[in-house]
Amino acid sequence: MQQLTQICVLFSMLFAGIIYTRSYSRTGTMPIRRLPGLDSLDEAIGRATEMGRPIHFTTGTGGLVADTFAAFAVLEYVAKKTAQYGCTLIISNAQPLIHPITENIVRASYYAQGKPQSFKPGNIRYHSDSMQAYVSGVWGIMEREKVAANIMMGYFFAESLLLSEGGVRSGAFQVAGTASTPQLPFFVAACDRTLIGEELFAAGAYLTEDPVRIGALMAQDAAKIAAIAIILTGALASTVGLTM
Amino acid sequence: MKLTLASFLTLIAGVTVLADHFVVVPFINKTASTFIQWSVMLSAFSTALGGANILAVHTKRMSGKSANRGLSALLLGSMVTWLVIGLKLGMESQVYKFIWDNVYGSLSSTLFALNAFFVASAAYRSFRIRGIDTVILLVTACTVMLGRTGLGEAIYPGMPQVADWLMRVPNTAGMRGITIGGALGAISVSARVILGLERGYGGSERGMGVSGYDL
Amino acid sequence: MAAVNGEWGYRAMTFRRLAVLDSRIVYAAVFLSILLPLWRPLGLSISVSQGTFDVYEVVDSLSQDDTVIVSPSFAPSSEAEVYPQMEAILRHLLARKARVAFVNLNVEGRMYAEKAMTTLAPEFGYNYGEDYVILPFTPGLETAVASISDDFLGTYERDAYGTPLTETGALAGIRSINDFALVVDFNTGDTTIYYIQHAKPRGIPVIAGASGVTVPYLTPYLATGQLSGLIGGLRGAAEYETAIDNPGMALAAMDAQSLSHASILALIGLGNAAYFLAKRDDARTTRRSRQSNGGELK
Amino acid sequence: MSRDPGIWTAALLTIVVWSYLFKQNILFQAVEHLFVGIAAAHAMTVAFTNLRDTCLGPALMGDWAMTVPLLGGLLLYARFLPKISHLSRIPLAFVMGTAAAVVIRGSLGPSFIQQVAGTIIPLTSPDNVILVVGTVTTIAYFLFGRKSRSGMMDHAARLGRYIMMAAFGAAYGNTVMMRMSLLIPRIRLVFGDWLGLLP
Repeated sequence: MQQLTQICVLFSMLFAGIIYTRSYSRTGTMPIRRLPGLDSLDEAIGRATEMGRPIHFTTGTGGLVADTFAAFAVLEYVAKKTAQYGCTLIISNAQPLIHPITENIVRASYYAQGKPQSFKPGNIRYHSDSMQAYVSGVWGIMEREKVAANIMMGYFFAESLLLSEGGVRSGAFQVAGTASTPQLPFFVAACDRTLIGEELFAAGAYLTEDPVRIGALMAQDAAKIAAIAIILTGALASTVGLTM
Repeated sequence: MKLTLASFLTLIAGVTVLADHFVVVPFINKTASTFIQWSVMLSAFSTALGGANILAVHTKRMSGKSANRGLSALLLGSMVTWLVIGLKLGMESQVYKFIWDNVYGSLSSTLFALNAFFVASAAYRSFRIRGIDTVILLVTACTVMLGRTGLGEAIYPGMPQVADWLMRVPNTAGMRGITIGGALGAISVSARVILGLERGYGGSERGMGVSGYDL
Repeated sequence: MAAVNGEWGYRAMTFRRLAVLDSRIVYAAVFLSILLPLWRPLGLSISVSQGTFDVYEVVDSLSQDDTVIVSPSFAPSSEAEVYPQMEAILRHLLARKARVAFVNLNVEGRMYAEKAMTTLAPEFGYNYGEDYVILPFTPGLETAVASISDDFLGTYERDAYGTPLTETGALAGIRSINDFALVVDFNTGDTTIYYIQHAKPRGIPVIAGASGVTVPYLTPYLATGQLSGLIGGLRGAAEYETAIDNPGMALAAMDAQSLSHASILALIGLGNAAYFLAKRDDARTTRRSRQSNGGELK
Repeated sequence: MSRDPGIWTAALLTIVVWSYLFKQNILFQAVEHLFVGIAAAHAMTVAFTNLRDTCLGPALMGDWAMTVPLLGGLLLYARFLPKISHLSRIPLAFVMGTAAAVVIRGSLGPSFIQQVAGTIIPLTSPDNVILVVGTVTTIAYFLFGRKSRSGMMDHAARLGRYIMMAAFGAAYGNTVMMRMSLLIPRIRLVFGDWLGLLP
């Protein structure tokens, strides 16, 4: 029964995603509302370009999880913008497996912008998978290289507050995004802008306007409306004594 | 949709591991657990890639005229020495254990404990009455903080109960809402990864024509 | 900048400086508020909550013939919170003359068991082997608990030092898990739930000490009676020390907690006051400069 | 004052880390580099030991199933050889697929369906009402479509934002105690075990 429900949810989301993608490709009107948290990415990049100082990006110590996949889409956007504006982008990695992937994303983005010569592999750095060693490495970069903006997207553990307070100390403009509920309060308190939970997953669709991603986001919306309806009906039914 | 060997492998691995969750077919279950085991091993192989990156970044810095040459030398020195000790004498050896407990252990727990200072400075900076959001944040945080020590009880005896209630009801509601939304986002992005759609296609108004990140 | 020289402007500067207080002052306040009570304990008394008292009652009902499983399943990151709980409850167990078997589901478990007994055993006249036993690390978490519950003697043939269990007097009367009187688990993870699922159905009461963050996950089991008692966080440890009338590290640490919380709250209050005053003075300065500039804003 | 070299090392390093709070300084930078070096080497040692026991050993003994990750692992290093660097995508693609499937497995049941089911509770007490309304409005906050978040949903979303802020505040306050407790053993080490000043 459990499995069956799960399969139903999965396939109805897939199906809805396909339908929404097609309808967006046909009409081409952007169905997503404005997301201020994501607009602040442009602010961060603009600020760094103006000051002539680097941008720092990290996906945290979380491994290959959904938040990290979503962060890759943000990284792609940031890398393209920095390539376009000629601003330095430094990436810190704590997971050895994420390291080659981020390197590929940045390289591909610089090539796509026609700036392969600006791509410097040395700016994508691995600081070991020990959370504290990684944090101290990031602090070093933020202070020594005078980072203007610090973008933290992905899955974070207790390093969230350590990283963001380190960023405050070096005076960086900070944008964070994660779906890790225990760490969200710290980001909300310490960063200039925070993408909360699913907002991070909406980033890819919003920034790239890729029809597939937009369609999938609309499917997520449909699933949320369904969840709201199910909860409300179920709760009302159980209040009057109906049980399923 | 261009099917490459890489995207084909993503699809096969993803579908197999997913199918394992839903069906009881010994062949699929066995294959899926082998796949997961292989992935763990591949992650272990990638550790040396990280080491290679450190080596590349810091040897370059050492050969340059940078002011941080000494620091890079220290890093490479400690890494190489440690690697030799670890591989040669083993992780059970006395030297390894001494440094592990007193250097690594001390550094990591002290660094982690800096959270105590930062939790205070972040609260000082951001819990300001600027708007309704921060007022809610401020009031709930202070109430729970009060309820967790004897201090709150001295002000109002029911404070621990209020703190517990805040954790049990509004906190559960908010976090649950975030979890539900986050799960949908996670499912959607992961499904796109498996289907090879998260590599981006087509162009857009913002001029961010997506070539996709190749893996 | 005319504002700085003006009467109001000067005050606004002071408040503004306070409102963006150097974080080093915040750090110093936190540091001192933890160091001072550890150095000179304030001895703030705390009340013992019903939950902690329930645990006390369970332990207090034990007698000399009872053997208890103590499971230090916490990690170093929560040592500061959970270890004092373990020490307090062990004191009580040892005062009741109960025999103790340490079951280690974590690699660090044995270290904590040894650390606690090094100080407590001489104090209560306990001898290793006769009165208490430390069992070897058992990997597998849930499977380990299941296996202990199914077949205790099958899981353990020897203790952590390689002595056959048959030669240790402490476990002489033990055939299976049913022969134990109580399980006390100190956890930061799911281990208590494993004991509830596997040992409790065989009739052994389970009590737990948990880090503050874990408590919400365990409270539902208290309501259903699957868990016979729960003490939470440093506060729980301090309450237990009060209950057994043996003020120890937790009570001193609790003073540090109270003081550091108070200093954070005070700082937040100060920050808000300064922020408000600076804003009000800013508004006044703007008004005044508007008047002197003939109503024009710069 | 302690005579144990271990405590001396640990205490001095602790003080260097604390010095970062005052000001970024050369000692802390040195410690930072030392730390990253040790941690990276440790990770490699552990990885190598694990691979030797679980993969290399069995593969050399003729376990065919282990030759696949061995070959895949070697392909990862193809990125250092410009001519065949694209081959390093192959093992990464495989890991991405597995990881994505693991995410779906974990999210579908426990984080989505069971959370929704857990919110279907009778509205018989104020707590339950707040739980249901709070959860539903927080979900509404995450509606991204222009159409889906309009009218009543927009009001609900605003309430949801407040609920989230309350949740963040409560969680923050709840964690303060744990974070403070981390500092206690460090202070005990420096002022107690090392300097012998604490009772």
